[in-house]
This record gives sequence, structure tokens and C-alpha cells, in this order.
Amino acid sequence: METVINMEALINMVLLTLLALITLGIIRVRNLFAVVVLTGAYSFLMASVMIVLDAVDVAMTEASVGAGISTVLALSALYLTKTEEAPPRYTAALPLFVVIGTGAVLIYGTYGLPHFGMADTPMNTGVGADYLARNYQETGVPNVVTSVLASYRGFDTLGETTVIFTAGIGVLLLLKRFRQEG
Amino acid sequence: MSAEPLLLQDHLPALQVVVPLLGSVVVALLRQGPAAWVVTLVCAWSMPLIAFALLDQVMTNGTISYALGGWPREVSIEYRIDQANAFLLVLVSIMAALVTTYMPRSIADEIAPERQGWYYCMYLLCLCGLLGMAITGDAFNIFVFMEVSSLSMYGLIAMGRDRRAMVSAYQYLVLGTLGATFYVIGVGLLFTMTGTLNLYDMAGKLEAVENTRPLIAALAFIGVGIGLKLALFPLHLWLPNAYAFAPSAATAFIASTATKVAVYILLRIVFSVYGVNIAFGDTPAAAALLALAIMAMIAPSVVAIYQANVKRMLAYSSVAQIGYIMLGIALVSQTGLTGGISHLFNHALIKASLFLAVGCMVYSTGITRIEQMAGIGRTMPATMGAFVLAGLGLIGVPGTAGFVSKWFLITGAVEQGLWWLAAVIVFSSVLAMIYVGRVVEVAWFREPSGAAVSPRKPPLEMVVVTWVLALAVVYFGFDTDISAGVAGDAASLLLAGYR
Amino acid sequence: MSIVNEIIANYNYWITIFLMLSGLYIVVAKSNMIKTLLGLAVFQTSVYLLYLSPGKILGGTPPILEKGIEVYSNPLPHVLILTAIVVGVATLALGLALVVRINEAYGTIEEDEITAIVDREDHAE
Amino acid sequence: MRLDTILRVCAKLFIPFIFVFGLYVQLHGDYGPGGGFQAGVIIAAGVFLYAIIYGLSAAQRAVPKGLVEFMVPMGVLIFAGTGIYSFVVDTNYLDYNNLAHGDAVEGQHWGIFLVEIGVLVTVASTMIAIFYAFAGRGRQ
Repeated sequence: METVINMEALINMVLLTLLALITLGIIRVRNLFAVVVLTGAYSFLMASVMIVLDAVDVAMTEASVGAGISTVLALSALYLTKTEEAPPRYTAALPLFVVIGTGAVLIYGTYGLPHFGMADTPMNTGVGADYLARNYQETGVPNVVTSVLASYRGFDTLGETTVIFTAGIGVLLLLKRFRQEG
Repeated sequence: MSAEPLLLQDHLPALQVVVPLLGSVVVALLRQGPAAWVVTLVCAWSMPLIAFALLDQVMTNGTISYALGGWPREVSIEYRIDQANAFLLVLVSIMAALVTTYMPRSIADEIAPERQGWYYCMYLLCLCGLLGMAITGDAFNIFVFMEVSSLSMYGLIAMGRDRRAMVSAYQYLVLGTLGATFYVIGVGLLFTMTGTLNLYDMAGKLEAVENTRPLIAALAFIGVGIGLKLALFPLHLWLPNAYAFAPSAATAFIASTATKVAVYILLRIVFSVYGVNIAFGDTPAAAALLALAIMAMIAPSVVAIYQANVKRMLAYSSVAQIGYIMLGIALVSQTGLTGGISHLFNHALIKASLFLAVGCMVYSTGITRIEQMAGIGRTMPATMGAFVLAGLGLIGVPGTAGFVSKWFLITGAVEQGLWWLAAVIVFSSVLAMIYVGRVVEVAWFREPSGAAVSPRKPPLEMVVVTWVLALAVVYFGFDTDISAGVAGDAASLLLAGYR
Repeated sequence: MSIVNEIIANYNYWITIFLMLSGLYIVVAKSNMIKTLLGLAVFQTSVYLLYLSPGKILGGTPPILEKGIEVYSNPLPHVLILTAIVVGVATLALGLALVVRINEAYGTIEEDEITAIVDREDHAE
Repeated sequence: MRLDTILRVCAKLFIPFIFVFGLYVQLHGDYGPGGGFQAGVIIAAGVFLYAIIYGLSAAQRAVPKGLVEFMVPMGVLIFAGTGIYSFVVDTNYLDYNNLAHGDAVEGQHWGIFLVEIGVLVTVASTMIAIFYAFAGRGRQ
């Protein structure tokens, strides 16, 4: 088969490379304010990758949550704490061990995964295809992500709402000031 | 609208999770400590009723499948209940009901009044998450409810009086999130290879892709991820401080339920989805698990002996007990697995009873160090009596629940000709005898001093609940129908797998 | 040309692995708690790619049904990752709240300094 | 911040559009990308912007704390309550097929609409509550 360098695949690769570069910055930079800004940029790039991967709903969420809410929260936390990371003190033996071990299993594991962009993989012929086939006549909603999210797998979404509820109550429990505490 | 009355017994699986969720909503709206407790109590006591009804249905009619959203199983989230998780639901529900009965004055003592309402809310959410994990038959739904339970647990732990509680909650948050993310990576690999998230369907499709690398990697990721959640040695680092500094009632609840549910998830994925042949035939999982289990039985027990804080000592003991449960899994036999699952049940009773007894002591005296406990057995005989009884169960003295499960484990080891393993189990029990004995010696055979001289009288409900559990430890030492019997059924069901 | 094919076929997985390991490295190696939490976020975000990449079908469109379009990318990973993003931000919010409280209690957000203080407290107990 | 006229005027101009966009994302979720979660985050972001430019106390006069804390559980109640209503019309939990007197597609529309509102309410109010909690904490 002749190699066709697909435009989609190319954009995808360029964006992914940028993503990797930003991550290096996040590791190395010690000014936490800069790190937060970098993670915001990371999220926007991630959102762009998601658009290329046809996950428009997810991209919208990642842009508003990852680059928006997370950044605001991290900046609020920085305001209440400190903005400079202390220089490292101890050797990196354990971290390297953990990273190399995990990396080895990941490389081993992903090697057998289906190639990028293929339609005839178990994942793309499995339940995902079922949703595409049955969705419109059963729910009448054109956006399959919405109908799967709210109806077919609605209970996951209830769980997700509960997660947000839990985090909200947890943060209030930790941070809310009451009158008698001054 | 249908004219006939609602037939709620058909919807018990959903209610098992939705009732505590709605309870938490009501509690969050009420916000008042005492009223919140009443709502929590009603929800918590309705849980065992539902769980027993489900267990009964499973025992008479076999596996229950409940499709949320009413869609066919393949495209919806399915609740799938068989002996194994019905048993777990009963365990978690009963623990929740008892701890809720115990908790109001202990909470009032440790948590500022204006925060109590939200604290009960977090407690109910934690219960909801744990039950949701136990009941579901969907790999991703497990993750969602795992996060509900974990996030609420971080909150519950952080509210301890000591400032170290917040540090331990943070450490648990980091390690717990790593664990959950590892689990998600594993599920992602499985999903990519099978195209489904339903555990039952996944099991059916795994055979076609047996011996592929992503499958093995997925097992490793899920194993490490859940290993972090259930505090398998040496991934237990978050546990000792979390248990030591959380409010007493929260410690008792978390210690007796959270790690147990995580064990169940591991069992479900390894045995039901992968099946014995793939999980243990194609990989060195059994040998690795055996090595970890032996380390977990010995090392934390030794560390426990040197602890000054009684709650942290019990926490290290919990890590050791996880080792016994893992040993039962690593034996991959009917007897071994029965031992592991019944130890899961028995240890929940024993550890809850011990932590609740310590909670009574903390309420009455504020003591947490073993040294300060001198003579407290004489001034608080009721509380410390329960502690001794449950402590005997922890050691595994004949006539207690701990003996039954250890007996199964030893038999399982001997069946496979592993006599040395039986010796390791006995040795670990000797270590347990030392650390429990040390507390008993200080508490009963020394003259009371300091805060131990004149303790405040602990509330009746706290002592009663502690004793109910302590007596249960003895009761299940004789009546093995419920614990070992149901555990045996669950074990054979798990060993058979979904295929 | 098969090398180019090979690269295109696996590039997403390589970057995913790189991002995962970077996130993991930050979490394990960095002592600063806020940095750790941001690393945790990177680690969680990288998992999104692991789910979304195999669901993409080259030449496909987003799974919003329209007349005349035949090939759609797989919608199910999108739904799962939406949930995962929510879980990620929930964890981050709770984690940051804890860090703020720890900073108030200990006056630092460097984990090794706090561990040293905690150890002293354990011994003094 | 008081003197920064450009910021204040721009914010006044922008914020209504942010809310309208949020509602659009909410209601258009069936046909395009978006839904309760994204809409909730966008609406919360509008409140954040207002709080950042006009100050926390001004934001809390417009969107009071008590209301926000009341809405956090309400969203979950709307969502979980929809599921309970499924019992009343004799179906499984969160089954929407019977919600509109037996017309399954219509029922699904109603179900998805209600559930998305539940998500919107909880997400928007929780995000605002978390922001208030952080912003109200103050340096020590």
C-alpha cells in the first residue's frame, strides 16, 4: 500500500509534539506562576488535539475546565500560598525507578494496540458503533455524545455530578470561614 | 400513571446506591448537625435491609441483572449482583449502619458544630461511592464511584483534630488519584482491545485477544492501581497516618469498608473478567502476589510492634491483614479464596470493633498513645473489655472469627504442600499477639495515671455498638455458616469466572 | 516508506506515554505540593489521549449525526473522557484546598519540609 | 481596580454575552457540542469575571453565597429525582422512555433535558462555591 501522509494525521502529530514540549517546560520551570500559565497552554493545546481527534464536546470541556477553571483555582491557591518552588534536595532514584518501570509496562502494552485512525478495530466496531447505529431512532438526538452521556450511560453522568458535588462540599468543609472562627 | 402500588423490590439494586445519594443531598440542604445525623441514620439503616433482600434474591433466584436507563445490557450501565458482591454489600451496609449509630457524640466531640452537617454529607457520599463500586458491573462506572468514595474520604480524613490529618489526607489524595488513574489506564487498554466496558461482555471478548500484550499490561496497571487503593504492601504508605489522624468514627468506617471494596474490585477483574487461566496461567501474577502477601503479613506487623500511637498501630495491623487476604487470592484455590474472602469479612468486624473501642477511649480521655493508656482497663473496663475480645480475634485465637479465616488459609496452604507458608501465617499471628498483648499489658496490668485515672463516661450507644461488634467477632468464631459459608459460595463463583 | 507509516500509526501512543511519564515524574519527584497537583493533572490528562486516539477514525467526523455523512469517530471514549475531566478538576480543587489549609497550618507547601515537621511531631507525641 | 474603567466597561459588555452563550451551549447540546457541564462552567466563569473585576463582595451581592450553597445539592436532586420519577412511570432507574406518556423519543428528550439541567445547576453552583471559598479565605 502506498503511503499517504494524511493531513489530519499530520496536524495531529504537530500538535502532539508541541504538547510534549510544553510538558518539558512544566517539569523544568520552578516559578509556579509560570507553571500554571504553562498548564493553561497545555490544556488549550490538548483541546486542539481533541478537535483533530473529532472529540468536539471533550475539546470544549477541556478548554473551559483545564484552561479556565483549573487555572483560576491554581492561581487562587498560589495567591494563598507561595509562588516559588524550592530547589530539589534529594536524589531522584525512586522517581526514576517508578517512571522507568511504568514506562516499560506502557511501551510493552501499547505496542499491541490497534494502529491510529483505523475503523476496523474492536473498539470502533464494538459498543461505540452500536450507539451510532441505534441512537437516532431511539432518542432523536443528533449529537450522539449527548445521548450517550445523558441517557445510555446516564448513570455515569449522575456519578460525575456527584463527584462535583462531593468536591464542592469537601472544599467548603476545608476552606469556608465561619463567624466564630474570625 | 400506573394505578398499582410501586413495586420497589424490582428496583432495589438502584435504591442501594441512590438512597444514600439522596440522603446526602437532604443532609447538604439541612446543614444542621443533629438533623443531619437523623437523616444519615435512616439512610444507613435502610442499607442493610436492601442488601439482605438482595442477598436473599441472589440466593434463591441467582444473579440479578439491573439495567440502568432500561437499555439492553450491552449499551447501558448494568448492575450485576451475585453472591460475591451481595455479600460485600451486606458487609458494607452493616458497618455503615453500626458506625452511624455510634458516631453522633464522637463527631460532636471532634468536629466543629457548623461543619457537622457537611461532615455527615461526606460520610453518606462515601457510603454511596463504596456501594456503587461494589454493585456495578461496568468497568468505567467503578472508576466514577471510586472517585466519589475517595474524594469524600479525603474530606473525612482531613477533618481530624490534629494538623497532621490534613497532610495525611493530601498524601492519600495524591496516591489515591495515582491509583485511580492507573486503574483507568488499565481499563482503557481493555476497552481498546474488547470494545466494551461491561465486565461480563468484556470477559466474553477477552478470549479472542488472549496472549496479547495490552491485556497483560492492563492487568499490571489495574493490579498496581487497585493495590494503591487497598494499601497492598509496599503501596500502603498513605494508610497508617490517614487512619491515625482521621476522626475516630471515620477511621472505623474506612478501615472496615474501603479497603475491602477495593479487594473485591481486584477479585472481580482478576477472576471474573480475566479468569484464572489468563490471569494466573499466562502471567507470573500468582507468584508475585504470593511474595507481596508474605511481605505484607510480616513487615507491617513488625512495624506495628514499635508504634507509640494506638491508632497507627492498628493501621499497620490493617496493612498486615490485607496481606492475609492477598495470600488467599494468591493460593488460587477454593479453600484459599474462601479463607481470603472470609478474612475480609472477619477483619472488617475485628478492626471496626478495635477502632471503635479506641474511639470511646479518645472520647473519654483524649488519649492516643499506648504509654498513656496505663491502667485504663481498670477505669474503663467496658470499653477495654471489647478491645481485648476483638484483639483476640485479631490474633486468631480459637473461638473467634479470626481463627476461622486463618484456619482456611492454613488449610489452603497445606493443600498445596506449602508447609512453610502455614508457618509464616502462624509467625505473623505471633507478631499480632505481641502488639495486641503490649496494649493489653499496659491497659490492664499497670496502675492508672494521668488522664486514664478519671475518664469521662462514654455514651451508651458508643459502648453498645463496640460490644455488638466484639461479640460478633466471637459469634462468627462458632457460627461459620454466614461468613465462611457465603464466602465459600462467592469463592467458587469467582473461580468459575464469567466465562 | 513503511517507517513513516509506522510512525503515524503509533505517534499518538508515544506522546501519550511521554506525557504520562512526565506527569508521573512530577508527582513522584517534586516536593512542592502545588507542582505535584499540577503534575497529577498532566498525568490524568495524558490518559485522555489513550482513550481518544484509538477512537479516531481517519476521514471520520465528530459523532454529530448529519445527512450524507457515513463515517463518524467513536463517541463512547468522548463520553468517558468528559467524565474523567470532571473527576480531574474535582480532585484538583480538593487538593488545592488541602494545600491552602496545610500552608496555613505549617507555613510551607514543600512536602519534604512538612514531612520533617510531621516526623518531629510523631516523636514528640 | 476601581479606576480601571476600560476593564469595568468591557466586563459589563461581555458578561451578558457569556451568560447567553452559556445558555446556548446548554440548550443546543442536543444538536452540537455542549451540554450541562460545559454550560455550567461557562456560566461560572462569567461570575468569576465579575468577581475579579468588581470585587468578591459585589459578586456575592449579585449571586449570594447562601443561594450558591443551596443550589449545589439541588442539581444532584434534579438529576437523581428524574431517576426516581422513572420508578413512578414503572421503568428502571433513569429510563426516560415512559416520561412522555409512552412516546419514547419524546420521553428521551424530556429526560435528557431535565438531567442536563441538573448537571448545569450543580456544576455552575459548585464552581462558584469553590471560587468563593478560595477567594474568601484570605491570606493569613
